[in-house]
Amino acid sequence: MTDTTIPVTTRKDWTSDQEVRWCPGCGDYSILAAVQLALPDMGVRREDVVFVSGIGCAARFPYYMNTYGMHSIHGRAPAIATGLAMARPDLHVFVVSGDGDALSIGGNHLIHALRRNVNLTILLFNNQIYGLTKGQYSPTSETGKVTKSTPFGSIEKPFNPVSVALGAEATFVARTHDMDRTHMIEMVKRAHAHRGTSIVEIYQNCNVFNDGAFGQITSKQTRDEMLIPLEHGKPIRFGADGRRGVVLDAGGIRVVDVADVGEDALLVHDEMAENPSVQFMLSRLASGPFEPTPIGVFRAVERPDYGTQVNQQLAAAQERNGPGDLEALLRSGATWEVA
Amino acid sequence: MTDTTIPVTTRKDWTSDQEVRWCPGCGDYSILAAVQLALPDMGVRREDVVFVSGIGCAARFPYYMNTYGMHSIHGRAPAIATGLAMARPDLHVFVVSGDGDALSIGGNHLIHALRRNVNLTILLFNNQIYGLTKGQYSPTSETGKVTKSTPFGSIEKPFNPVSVALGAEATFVARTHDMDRTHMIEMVKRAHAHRGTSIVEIYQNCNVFNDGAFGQITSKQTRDEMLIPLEHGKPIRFGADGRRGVVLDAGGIRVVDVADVGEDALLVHDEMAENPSVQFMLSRLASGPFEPTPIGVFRAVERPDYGTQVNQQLAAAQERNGPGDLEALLRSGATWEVA
Amino acid sequence: MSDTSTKHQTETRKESIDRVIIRFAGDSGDGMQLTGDRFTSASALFGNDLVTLPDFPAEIRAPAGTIAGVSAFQVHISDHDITTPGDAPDVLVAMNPAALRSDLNRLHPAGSVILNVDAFTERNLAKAGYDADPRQDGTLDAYKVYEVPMTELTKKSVEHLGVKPRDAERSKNFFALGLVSWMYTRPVEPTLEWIKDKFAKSPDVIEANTAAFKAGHAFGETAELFDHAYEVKPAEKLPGTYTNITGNTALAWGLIAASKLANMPLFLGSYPITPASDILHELSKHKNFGVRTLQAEDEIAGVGSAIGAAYGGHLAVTTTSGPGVALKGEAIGLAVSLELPLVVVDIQRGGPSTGLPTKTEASDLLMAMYGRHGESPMPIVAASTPAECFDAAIEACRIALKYRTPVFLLSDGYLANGAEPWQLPDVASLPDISTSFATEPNGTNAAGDPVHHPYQRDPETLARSWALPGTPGLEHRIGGLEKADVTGNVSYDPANHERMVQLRQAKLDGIAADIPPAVLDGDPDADLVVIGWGSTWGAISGGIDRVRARGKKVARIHLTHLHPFPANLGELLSHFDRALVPEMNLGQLCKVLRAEFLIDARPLSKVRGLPFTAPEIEAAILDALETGAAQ
Amino acid sequence: MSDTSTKHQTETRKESIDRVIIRFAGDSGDGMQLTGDRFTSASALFGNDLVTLPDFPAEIRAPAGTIAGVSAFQVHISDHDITTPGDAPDVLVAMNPAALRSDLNRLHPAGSVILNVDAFTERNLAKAGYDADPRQDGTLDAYKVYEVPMTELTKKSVEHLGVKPRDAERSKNFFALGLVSWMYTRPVEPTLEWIKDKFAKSPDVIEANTAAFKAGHAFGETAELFDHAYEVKPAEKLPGTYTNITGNTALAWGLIAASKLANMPLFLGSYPITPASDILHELSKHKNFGVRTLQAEDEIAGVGSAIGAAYGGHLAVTTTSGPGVALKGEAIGLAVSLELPLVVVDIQRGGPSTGLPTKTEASDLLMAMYGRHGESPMPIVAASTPAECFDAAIEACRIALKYRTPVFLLSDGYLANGAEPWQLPDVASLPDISTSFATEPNGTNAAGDPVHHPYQRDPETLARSWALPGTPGLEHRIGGLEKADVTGNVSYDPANHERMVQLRQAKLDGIAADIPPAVLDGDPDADLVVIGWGSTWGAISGGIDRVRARGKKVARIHLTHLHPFPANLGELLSHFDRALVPEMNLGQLCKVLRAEFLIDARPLSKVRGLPFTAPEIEAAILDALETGAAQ
Ligand SMILES: Cc1ncc(C[n+]2csc(CCOP(=O)(O)OP(=O)(O)O)c2C)c(N)n1
Ligand SMILES: Cc1ncc(C[n+]2csc(CCOP(=O)(O)OP(=O)(O)O)c2C)c(N)n1
Ligand code: SF4
Ligand code: SF4
Ligand SMILES: [Mg+2]
Ligand SMILES: [Mg+2]
Repeated sequence: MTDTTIPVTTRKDWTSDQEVRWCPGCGDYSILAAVQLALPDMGVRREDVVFVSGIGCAARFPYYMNTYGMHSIHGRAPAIATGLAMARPDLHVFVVSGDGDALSIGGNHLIHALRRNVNLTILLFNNQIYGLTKGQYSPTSETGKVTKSTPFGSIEKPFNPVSVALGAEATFVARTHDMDRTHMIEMVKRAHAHRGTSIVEIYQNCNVFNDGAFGQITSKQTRDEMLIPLEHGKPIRFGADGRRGVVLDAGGIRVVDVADVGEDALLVHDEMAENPSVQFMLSRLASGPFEPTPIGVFRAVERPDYGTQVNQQLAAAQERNGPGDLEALLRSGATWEVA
Repeated sequence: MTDTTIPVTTRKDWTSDQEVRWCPGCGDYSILAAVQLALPDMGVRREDVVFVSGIGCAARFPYYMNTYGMHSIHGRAPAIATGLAMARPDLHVFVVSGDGDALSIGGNHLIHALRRNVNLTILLFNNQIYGLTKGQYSPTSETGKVTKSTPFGSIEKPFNPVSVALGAEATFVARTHDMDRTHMIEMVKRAHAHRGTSIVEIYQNCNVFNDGAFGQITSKQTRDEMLIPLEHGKPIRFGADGRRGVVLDAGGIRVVDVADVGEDALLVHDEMAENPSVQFMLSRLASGPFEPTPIGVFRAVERPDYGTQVNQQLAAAQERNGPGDLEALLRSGATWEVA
Repeated sequence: MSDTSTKHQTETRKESIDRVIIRFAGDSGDGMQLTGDRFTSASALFGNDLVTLPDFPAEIRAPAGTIAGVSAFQVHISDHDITTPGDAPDVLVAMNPAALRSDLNRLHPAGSVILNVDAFTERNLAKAGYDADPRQDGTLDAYKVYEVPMTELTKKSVEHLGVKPRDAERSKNFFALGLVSWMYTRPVEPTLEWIKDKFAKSPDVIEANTAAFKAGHAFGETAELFDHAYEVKPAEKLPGTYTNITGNTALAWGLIAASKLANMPLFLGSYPITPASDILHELSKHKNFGVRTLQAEDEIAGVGSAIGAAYGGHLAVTTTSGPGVALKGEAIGLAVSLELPLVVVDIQRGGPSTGLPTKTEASDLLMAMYGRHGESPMPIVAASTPAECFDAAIEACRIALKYRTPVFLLSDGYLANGAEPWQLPDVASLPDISTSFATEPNGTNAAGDPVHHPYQRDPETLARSWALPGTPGLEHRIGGLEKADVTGNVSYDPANHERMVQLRQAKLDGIAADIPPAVLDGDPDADLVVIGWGSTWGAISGGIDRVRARGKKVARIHLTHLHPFPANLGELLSHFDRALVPEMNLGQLCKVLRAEFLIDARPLSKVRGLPFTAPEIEAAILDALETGAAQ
Repeated sequence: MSDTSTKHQTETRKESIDRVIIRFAGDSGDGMQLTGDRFTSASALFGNDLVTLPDFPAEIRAPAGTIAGVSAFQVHISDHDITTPGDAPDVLVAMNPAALRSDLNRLHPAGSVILNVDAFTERNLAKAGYDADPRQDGTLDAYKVYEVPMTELTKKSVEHLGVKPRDAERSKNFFALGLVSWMYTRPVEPTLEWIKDKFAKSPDVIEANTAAFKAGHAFGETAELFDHAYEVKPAEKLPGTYTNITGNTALAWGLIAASKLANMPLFLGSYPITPASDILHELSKHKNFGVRTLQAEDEIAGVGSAIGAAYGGHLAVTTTSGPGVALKGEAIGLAVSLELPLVVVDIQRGGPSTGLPTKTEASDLLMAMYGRHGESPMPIVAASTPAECFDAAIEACRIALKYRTPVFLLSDGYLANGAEPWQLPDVASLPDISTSFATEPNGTNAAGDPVHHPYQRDPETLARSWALPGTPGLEHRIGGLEKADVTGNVSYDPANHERMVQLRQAKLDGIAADIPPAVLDGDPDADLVVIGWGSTWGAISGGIDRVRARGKKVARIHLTHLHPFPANLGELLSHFDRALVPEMNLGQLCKVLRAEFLIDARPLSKVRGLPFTAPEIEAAILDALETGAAQ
């Protein structure tokens, strides 16, 4: 929509009249709040926003947003949203998906959306479990996890969603968690501001089937020592008064005590690096949510988005051949007259 | 099969009685030859080898192998092979797949097989085109490619299969090309020797629909200057008498003239590094088959394979509870007698 | 039975009744499924016949106190054979206003309501959408109402254990269980035992729940409220050993049994989906039976991995519900073309699309029959009761292995979660369903060398020859392209294609001679035949009994094999010019019967996410008989 | 027509014939499709009626010289209306031994063979599987044989251009084209023109092909071999402008037309698959019509993206073949539940599984009808001829938009690649199929605020109200869970579910009143009615004509709408107690007709990857009439 002024809104304006139906204490509530609080600052109209989701607890999200929305089928939200964003570049299309929805059944649609750089804002609620189906392990569950479908423990190596996204040519990749509303709001805003596919992994607590999965790194007490905030152009530091930091050298990347190496040796985060290699390295710093883990924007680079390029090709074609003329189309092959 | 001595075989023993049906000049012929020449050295019996494929020109491969084989459906070979390898760890299961089969429709099965580390040897024939369906672009086709389905040029960013695999927790990743039989044979042997999922990207020329896609780097003339051979434990050098090399430092990874930096500054390739970050960096050295491109084994690390772990859990369960007793199972719930 | 419990029972007057339907309803958080389940087991152990109907919301947990959050469990116990979970409950245990509001309309006109009055707060009444308190505004006048302060009494009962009030409240469902157990003189010990090992991990919980249960039991006995208890005597059953079993457990056990009977390892490739997931859960427990389970990345990988395992010589199964089957179509078609044994289990639920995931329906029959491209015929087997899922699973495996074909096994949410007493089969008497694999070449190639021809068929069954990887000298390739008859090599020959299409069809048709004939219940000169399949068995049986009790004639056939039909079905139906086909869909079997036999069968549809009730069937039959007579 | 060509034609004697069937057969590398295609266009331009049948192998290119590598193109040209590509070719142009071997059996007993003798080498004979040279061993005695050294003559003809022999050989198909063009006095200029722009990029190729073509033409005229040429006069056709068109092109153009007529942008989400890919190719060319095409990562993403585009207000289409439909089932079910317009195009091919990808079949009808879980009814439209794909596409879009429903549009490999002359429609006369979107609230929510109720329905069509994202004040959510009638909010209410299931069915049933009635061709008191659908139209027409020519009575109905059926079909069929249903499957429509109308319809099946021929239909009808009489 070509815009006059955007009406001022508050969280209430973005809240639908449907009762929220998650388990009491579910992390999804705080994510919902963060998104509803972020939207008023995004300069968008309610009618131009669409939330598309698959199936899962996370996927109930659209019902609670007073916007357009589609609760589709398991794993297909990125594909459906791709069609919508191609058809309607004027809209702001969000995808809400769980770790199973996005990375198990929906993995292929996700990586292709990232590759194509469709203009979507993908929120991946990662609770490392299948919530809606009552507690089977997911592609992000840690090896050894005992669940209904793995009574003797999972033998699968989990995906690292940030690594997967970077390996799939993503242009915007970020990570946040459900215990830090301010950070969530910032990440959601930045993701939306990015033109192209943006994906935000949100660590989310499923207090019924996987309680405390991220407790070691997201709790108020541990957070400072366990979360590594990434800020573009800044040396990567964390811990009490930046005690610790990250360095990159011929030996690769690792966490150090700043005292040992000196500030200048620290890696300066470059989210805009065209080559995703260093960002990928950062995604490998932690082997799970029990080691110091980077959060924030890993990558944010400009690349023409899919819908815009489609429109450019359409415009160019009309430039060349004028708007389609049906009569002429039918006669474009060899024709003959019968009198 | 617990083995006595493996019979000595030649290429002929691995050749089926079916006429090979690829276009004259297709790169698939040389890959077929390489595989048939490699097998005699692998110490396997024909009856213990299975080739599973999806659909595509590449996927016709199993018909030409005098082994067990299944020409399945488009994109599903990794899933089918996963079931076979789980059920029959005694077999040597190969998957043959094209770039569309493996990375378009089959992308999700591929990354999950890699993550699970199922004991499979995956040969990805990458000709950057859909051959069998007569020339549409594929997920590895370069941006701007004009094909039947993109008359005005593709607007999609291609996947880098090696990056995708490394982002998906692969334990063995290699690259070779159809113009170098010796190298192909070596890579196929190494991939088979690896326990777990191994994937070999094979640059393959489709002389009918995408002729010369890799000519700039694989032709006898250009090869030396354009291919960067990776060898474990060796400094990464290439070009006429190793003129050029690769360095990694705080600035990231790049190609240099050895003269400028000195031999010792060169990056020593470590295919066994647990952390795939540097290997990922190598996968990003070339943005396409027109820049100096690494070939060889990017990554080869040990991780228990899926089928073996499944068997361990089965064995452990039998240890604990003895072999399954049906009678006992039926009575495992509360029971009562009626006289 | 322990002294205490017998003591209780001797002290109070007991009225004997032949059957009772009890519905436990509360908030998803109140543990109603557990309570109902436990009451059921106790009744089973006591020897009653019973049928259950769990009824829970799709949400993991909707907001506490709302209608959407109500979770209920209905159980029908009886001293004689019964076939349905019952129509109108005699007793409704309502743990909060929402439960009362959502379920009161089901209650029998002369029914009783047991309320946890502590939950009837302003707030809860509002959440349930009550403007006025139903206890005052006459809503309940028609019923016998028992107001019990369950929460308070529970808290008191555990005080001495030092349990925090918040936790204490959690035990209130055990108070209710204790109360109802007393009312219907259920044995006490087994439940106390069960509490012990169910909560073995946390001793305090054991103590609390035990205390609450005993308190509830004592309350019934001592409170003036209840003038007496009821007794439902054990049902007359064939002698033998019984266990109480749900359809999904029976189905899982049936698959394990089949793998034993076929002497092949069992492989399950599956992706979780309600209401099928529990089969995956159950099978993944039994690794000591050599069962391999893969939670695949999606349904297609689930069936794909099963096809791979089948090719490797395992008894391969994939389990799912409607949406999953809709995804597996192409891969199942591959199995049809490869002619590999595969069992595809569809636990049907309410559709279309995501529909009503936790409610029952039987609307996937035509998809099972026709949901693939090209001519790809598949056998279909459907279970009729929870316990029968065991036999149906074995039968599906038998057909798959003997005929080298994928087979559909249909169940539904009602059978999956519903339970009934099951007389354990004599394991020794179960059929041998083992098959044979090729070990020697069965043909020669162009060069005249001995080779394996994978599509050489058994002249009788038309099953193809099956050689497993690892067998020396039988190396061969199969695939989804059309295959030359016998050799299995790729063939584009028109005549060969037609021959193969016909062979695949003929193989399926031939199965009709290898399955039990359809059984006609009731005399052939009845005016009407009722034809059913799947979980409608119970309701139809009940309906038929009622109609016959009125001295009316009606015949009935219940089908387990839906494709092909039993060889004698056409003959049986030829005796009737009118047929009624009750289905939990818009008339799918009905369509097939009309096409196959040109009989004017009429559908009786129910698509409400709930099973038929006997009265519904009765009414429809009577109606059909009248209109018939009128004709 | 240019002087030269007229000159040629006046010089030699010409025999007029009313029709001829020519089959060009050669190696995949020989460019037979191009040759046949060109001959067809020339004939079309000349005004003949015609029907074509391209027939190529599944391999991209099988080994040169082998049977598997033979690619053929059959064209039937005539001076009167014809409906099939013809039964037995009158002329077989065989560019090598393999071509002769694979196609000779089709040749008319009195047919002629034109051989490229240069290709009849030892090696090629062996490759084709000939032990002896068919030219010597009497194989060809029955036929008129023309032995032409095409390769040599072609080389000579281009020598002066300095073309390398290897390249020169490539032009031999143009020599053959020139020769056959002379034999049937096709105009020369158009072909020379066509060569010019077809190869515009490489002038040498233009020169070479032109030279070869002229040489072939001259050879016919000068060589003693042929005593005279033939002439097939233009067919009597309705006045108007004609073009020669294949089914896939017509279908693609029909979709573009529909988007104009609906005044909505066209969106195609598709994944390449034979024989549907050409629709994607064609549509991706016409971006200036505002057509958006996405080559998705798989079929599910193809239909998924289309559903997304439909939600955004585009005319959404997904194209595929059987295997793709088998994958799209779940997503299509979502569209049924969302009640969004969507056209699903299935270009059927030989199944099951990968089957015969390049051969035709019509065995997806029952999948289209029932291939989804739950009760998810969908309209089905099927095209009968290549040109009719244009109208069928518009009709499918009309129904989809008007009723807010996914619609199946069925075509097949024969229609897709086959061509016929098409009288261009008057664009102005095409129907307006535009629909309307909600702009104002149509209800109020619990709070009494004005809102959009997406499931409020038009009382007549039962189509739901459709509000597009971007419309202020109409924000709403829809999904695959069962929806409350009118409001569209999630609802688990049993009665609501049943109502919604019935509403979706009623909406479909209602379409019957909005489609053209079925037309009965032939008198109702005929002994037999032949019922067909899809591409069997041509063969059935031919067969019926032949039967009537024998003075026998037979009625015929050809269906374009298969779900629902036209409202009058039952009445029409009631006049017949016997019906014959020719289908390129095992009797799928036949099943549905039997179930729906309890009529004893019998299938006539052909599952050979090839269309029916008129004589096959004729024979079956005569047989049916006799057996009927015998009864
Ligand atoms: C095609 C299909 N397959 C399976 C399911 C069952 N199902 C629903 S949600 C879900 C996974 C939920 O996990 P996740 O995506 O992580 O979301 P969460 O509930 O944890 O938020 C599954 C397997 C389905 N609804 N549809
Ligand atoms: C389900 C399904 N979708 C689509 C197709 C059509 N199809 C066959 S092969 C292929 C892609 C071939 O490309 P690639 O995988 O790169 O193999 P190549 O032919 O290039 O070796 C496609 C789209 C199919 N056979 N099945
Ligand atoms: S199951 Fe877990 S994720 Fe789902 S709503 Fe409950 S707490 Fe949240
Ligand atoms: S189309 Fe290309 S890939 Fe396929 S066989 Fe021909 S040359 Fe090879
Ligand atoms: Mg999850
Ligand atoms: Mg390819």
